[in-house]
Amino acid sequence: MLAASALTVPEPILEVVDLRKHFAQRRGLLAGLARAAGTGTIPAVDGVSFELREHETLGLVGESGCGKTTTGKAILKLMPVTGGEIRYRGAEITRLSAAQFRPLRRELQMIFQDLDAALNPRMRIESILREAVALRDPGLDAAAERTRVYELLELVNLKKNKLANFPAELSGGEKRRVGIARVLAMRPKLIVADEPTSALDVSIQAQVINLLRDLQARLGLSYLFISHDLQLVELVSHRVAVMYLGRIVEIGPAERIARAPRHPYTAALWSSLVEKRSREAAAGAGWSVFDFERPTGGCRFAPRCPVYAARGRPRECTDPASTPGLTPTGEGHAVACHFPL
Amino acid sequence: MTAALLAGVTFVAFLILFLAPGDPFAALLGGRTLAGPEREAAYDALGIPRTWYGQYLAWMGNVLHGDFGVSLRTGQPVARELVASGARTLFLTLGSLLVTLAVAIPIGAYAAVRPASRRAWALTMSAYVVSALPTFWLGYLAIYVFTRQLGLFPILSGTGGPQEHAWLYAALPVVLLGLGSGALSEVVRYVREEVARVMAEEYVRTARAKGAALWRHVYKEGLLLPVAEIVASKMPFVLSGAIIVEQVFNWPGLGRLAWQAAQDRDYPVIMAITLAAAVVVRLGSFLHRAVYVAVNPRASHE
Amino acid sequence: MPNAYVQTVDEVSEYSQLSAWRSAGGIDRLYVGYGATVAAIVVLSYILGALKWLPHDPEAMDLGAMMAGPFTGSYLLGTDFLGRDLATRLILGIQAYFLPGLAAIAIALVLGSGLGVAAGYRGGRADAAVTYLAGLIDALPRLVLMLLVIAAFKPQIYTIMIVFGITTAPAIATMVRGKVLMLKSRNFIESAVALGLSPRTIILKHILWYNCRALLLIQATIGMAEAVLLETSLSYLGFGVQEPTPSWGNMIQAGANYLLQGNFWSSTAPALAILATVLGFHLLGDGLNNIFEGKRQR
Amino acid sequence: MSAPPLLGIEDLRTYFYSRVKQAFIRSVDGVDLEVARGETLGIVGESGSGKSVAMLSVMGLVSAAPGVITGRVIFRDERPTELLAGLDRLVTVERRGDRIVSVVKDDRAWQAQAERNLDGVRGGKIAMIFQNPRAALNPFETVGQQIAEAVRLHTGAKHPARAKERALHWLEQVRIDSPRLRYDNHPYGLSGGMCQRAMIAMALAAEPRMLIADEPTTGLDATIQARIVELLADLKARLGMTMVLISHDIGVVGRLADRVAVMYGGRVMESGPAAEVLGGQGDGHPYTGALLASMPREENLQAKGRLPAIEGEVLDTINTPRGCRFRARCQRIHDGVRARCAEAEPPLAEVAPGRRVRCWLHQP
Repeated sequence: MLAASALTVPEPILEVVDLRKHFAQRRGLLAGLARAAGTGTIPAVDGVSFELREHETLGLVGESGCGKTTTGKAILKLMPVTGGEIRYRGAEITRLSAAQFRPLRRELQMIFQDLDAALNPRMRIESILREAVALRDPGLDAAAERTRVYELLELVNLKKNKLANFPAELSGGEKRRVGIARVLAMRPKLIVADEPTSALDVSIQAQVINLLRDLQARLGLSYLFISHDLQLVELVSHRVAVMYLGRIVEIGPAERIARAPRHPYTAALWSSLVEKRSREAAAGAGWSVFDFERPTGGCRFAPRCPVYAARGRPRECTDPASTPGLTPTGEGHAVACHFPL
Repeated sequence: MTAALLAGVTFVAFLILFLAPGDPFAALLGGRTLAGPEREAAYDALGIPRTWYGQYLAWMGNVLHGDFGVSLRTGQPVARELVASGARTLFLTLGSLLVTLAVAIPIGAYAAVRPASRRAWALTMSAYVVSALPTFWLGYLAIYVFTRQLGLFPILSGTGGPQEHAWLYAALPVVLLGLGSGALSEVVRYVREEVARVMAEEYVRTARAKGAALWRHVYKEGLLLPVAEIVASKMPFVLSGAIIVEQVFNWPGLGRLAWQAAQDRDYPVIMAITLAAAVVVRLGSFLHRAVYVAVNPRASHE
Repeated sequence: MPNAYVQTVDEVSEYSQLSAWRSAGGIDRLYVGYGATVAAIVVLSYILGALKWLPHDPEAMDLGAMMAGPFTGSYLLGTDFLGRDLATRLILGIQAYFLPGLAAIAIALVLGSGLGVAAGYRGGRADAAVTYLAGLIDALPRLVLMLLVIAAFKPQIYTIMIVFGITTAPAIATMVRGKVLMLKSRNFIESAVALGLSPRTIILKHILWYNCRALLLIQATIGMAEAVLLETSLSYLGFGVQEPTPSWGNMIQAGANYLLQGNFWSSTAPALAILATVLGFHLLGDGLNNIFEGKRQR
Repeated sequence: MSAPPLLGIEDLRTYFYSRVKQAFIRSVDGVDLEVARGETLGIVGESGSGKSVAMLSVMGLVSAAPGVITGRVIFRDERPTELLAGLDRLVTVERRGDRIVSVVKDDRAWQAQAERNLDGVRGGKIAMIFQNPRAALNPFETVGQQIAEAVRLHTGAKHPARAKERALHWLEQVRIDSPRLRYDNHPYGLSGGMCQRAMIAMALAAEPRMLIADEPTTGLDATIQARIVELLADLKARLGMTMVLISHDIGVVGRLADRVAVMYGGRVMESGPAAEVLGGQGDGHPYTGALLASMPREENLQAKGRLPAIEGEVLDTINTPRGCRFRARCQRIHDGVRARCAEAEPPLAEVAPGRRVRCWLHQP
């Protein structure tokens, strides 16, 4: 995927502007109280903006509950958004009705984290793939459908003898390939890949990553690659956005996020990877963050932030009026921090 | 929710009564079925609203003031009849529920812990067999055994029951309703599934790994919650089962009252019984909820 | 007791997943076999009834042989209190519950799965409405409701079964809703939507046909067992199938009056028929459940 | 030879019976392991390699499923205890070659015997912690109650007040913030990291001789993983705890383990000092090398920007192939050894002091 980064800057295929998704608290007595106190909703995604260019892979990285999956699903209109705009090839899609959006679905596809999400457990692999083929090209006869299914299998390096199997009989890697083949049947332009390898072993993960990379080169796909694994994201993406509790805290070219992170959270993510591998590195980095705490106003990372602690808890960090916004620092890099590194 | 449900239930019952051909007030009008202005005049004279929804609202208003009206058949205040027979039915149904639980829970739990054992299979099968027999036939059989074979009391002795062996005469329908009427197999099945499910939970494996007594960890989710749920879900059916058993044993309870009232279209009585039954069902749900909240620390945050 | 586990596949041969039936435990197969036999007998009774291949006329009274025991003369299973042949009436009694029961189950399944899908798939207000409706139906005592309907309309078995179907629907709706929520939690439905499948395809094909058919089939067997017992109860109260048309319920009811005099057989024979049938449907349900859900048993 | 190991596992085999496939899944297929006092043994492997099932078998936590466990597990505390003693009497195993074709087993007596063997050992002498700590703690009881239960079950502190005191002590030991507050929390109110700390406290509260940690960091956030690893390292140093660490995360094992065993398809493929096995010299088993290479690290990227993957799928443990199990996916196999690899499975042979490799490439 790195190979695709050309000199010319391609057109954005997807633009997300100030996307917001707030979940209502569950019903009941306590939710009523929460609403009265003005905290009735959980801002899972709170003002996320980015763009994804043609043939590009944008990595979206963050820990569980940071809103990265919600962002991916909101883009595909799998859940209604609270606010903001999503533009696909310049056209606003946020306010399209489900029926208006359906023709666009074939171009915007999603790979789910759960290997079984795409596979009806009671259907054979062949039926699963043929259903997708028939959905994309309704006019095909049985023979043409089968040919198309074979093509798909070849694209994802699967053997034909798996067609008669049920999903439960496949290994994790094979399930993932079938899931990818099903998505490819729609001839998509953009794929939101939500943790596509987190349920797989490392050796299989490498196969799938290589496959996704090959497909991008062959079919000219654009990926929004969502993962909790910073290292993996850095390897597969051209650009990386780091999310923390519903906001993008840093976005920039993959190499810069990896080698020169500006946000303390990104730095902490990197150091925790090193720390769990070796004692010496852990002692040297000193980027340990605190266990989870509820965020205060202002910068959401402040309560866990080593910079905040080291600087004697400056007030602007927790002042609700001065939430840090993404500020460009050059070379396509932007960071949301009062005291960037 | 509860108020909306109670209003809905009484409304449906009233609707059915209204939709039926014939005049529910015929009894009050001296058995005559009147029509047109004549009927309206008669209604006005009795103070009955002319429209059906007017009648429903009037009934509703009275109930809210604690007035359930007068039985069309006996002329007695409905409230009094309801309380007297309701108490007897409550004794019957709650007693029988206890019997069901006392028999079914051990069988279900045993079958869950020892799925391969023959004893568990035999116990489960007997529960199925008892549940598959018609309650009233079992009732007749029991009466036959106790009156003819053992001669403990005279046949179908009526309301009060004999002095001698009175407790047995009272216990017989309770046990019968508890064992028969299909509840037994249902509870056995449910408890078996739930206990088996909880035994496979990760936290139960943790309990095993630390060498703890398993039941201490299983009983809350595997037993308390399912039992509370069964009690709540059985509430609507106990009255139904009671009708049969009360009939067999001449037990002057709510079931017989309902049966009689349905035949006579004694609408104040039917409405009162429907309301009472709905209240009992809601109480069952509240009990379930209470147990759930007491056991599950998360519940109060949901 | 020792249990045996045998590897039937040879070391190098290709193995594949066996069909659910072949991999089922012996006991479950036995249950299903028994249930299937009961179902076959039901069908047979219709054929016999239609072809009039019955041992006797169901309404012919033999006043010389009332309350006869089994194997009395040409009466294979004896006679009832009017000297009518029990075997014939038992065979025809099947028809009293079967089609009405089937109708009730059809109502329950259609209504139940419709409400369940509405609640689970749409969620929100639809869910609240279905919950209310289910609570409403649950709060009406079923037998009282039936008595009411019978009193209001005709004491006809089909009327009763419609009420039975409607009152059974909420339980089925709850189960279907649970299944839909389970599929939702595994992102299965989202994935289908994301692919571009229409809600119609997702609901009818993927949810109901592929994922709920086992559950609905099992509920149908249990519902059938309940329908048999229900007909019996109502017959006892005098509201079921009316004489002289035979039903197992009115046969027990008629015979029960003589039970207290020590005449067991004429009510015991239909009671045993009910036992065999209800047990058959229950075991069929249990067996199918274990097979479909892949529960390991024995 | 130095002191005998605290735990010795010899030829452990755990087979499950799959009713659907009517065949035995050979989850653990002849494993030999030793854990010395005070050391941390790391077991590395992919899903299906049998690493978790092996230790669950030792703890008697898989016996409920229809299947069979054979071999010897010796736990040497004050005196050696055989944890699988007497179980072989209760099963009849019919083999064809090295393959089990049928098992006749008295499930109930087996269960009872296994429970007898493990009484006092499980939870007391050997404690275990699991992945997904939030599901592994009882959601209906407070964290404190669960830790105090372990104290009362396995230590002298039987009195409730005394048990609570000990439980609080262990909560402090795992450095949970505000232990007194957490004592009365239910698991749902705690984050994943805090639940794992509570679970570790619960395991330690029994004052065991050995701790088995089954994927203790899996499923936790990256920043939290680092904290848990740090805690385990600290506890190991302070308490001198003997530990078996099961993980697919080579980084975590590399940080904590003294010795490492690499498992594949129910077998140990390589074992030895952690630094040597995971050092990435490429001199060990081809599987270990390929595993290390496929990790998403910068240095593993090939020129074209591809990750070196291990081709093929995870081993089918029903039809384990004759010969070396890794043969079909091996990238270092060459014509010189191909015939040998196909013919017979290599032994786990010592190639250097304390280092064993199951590969024909390493054997003359």
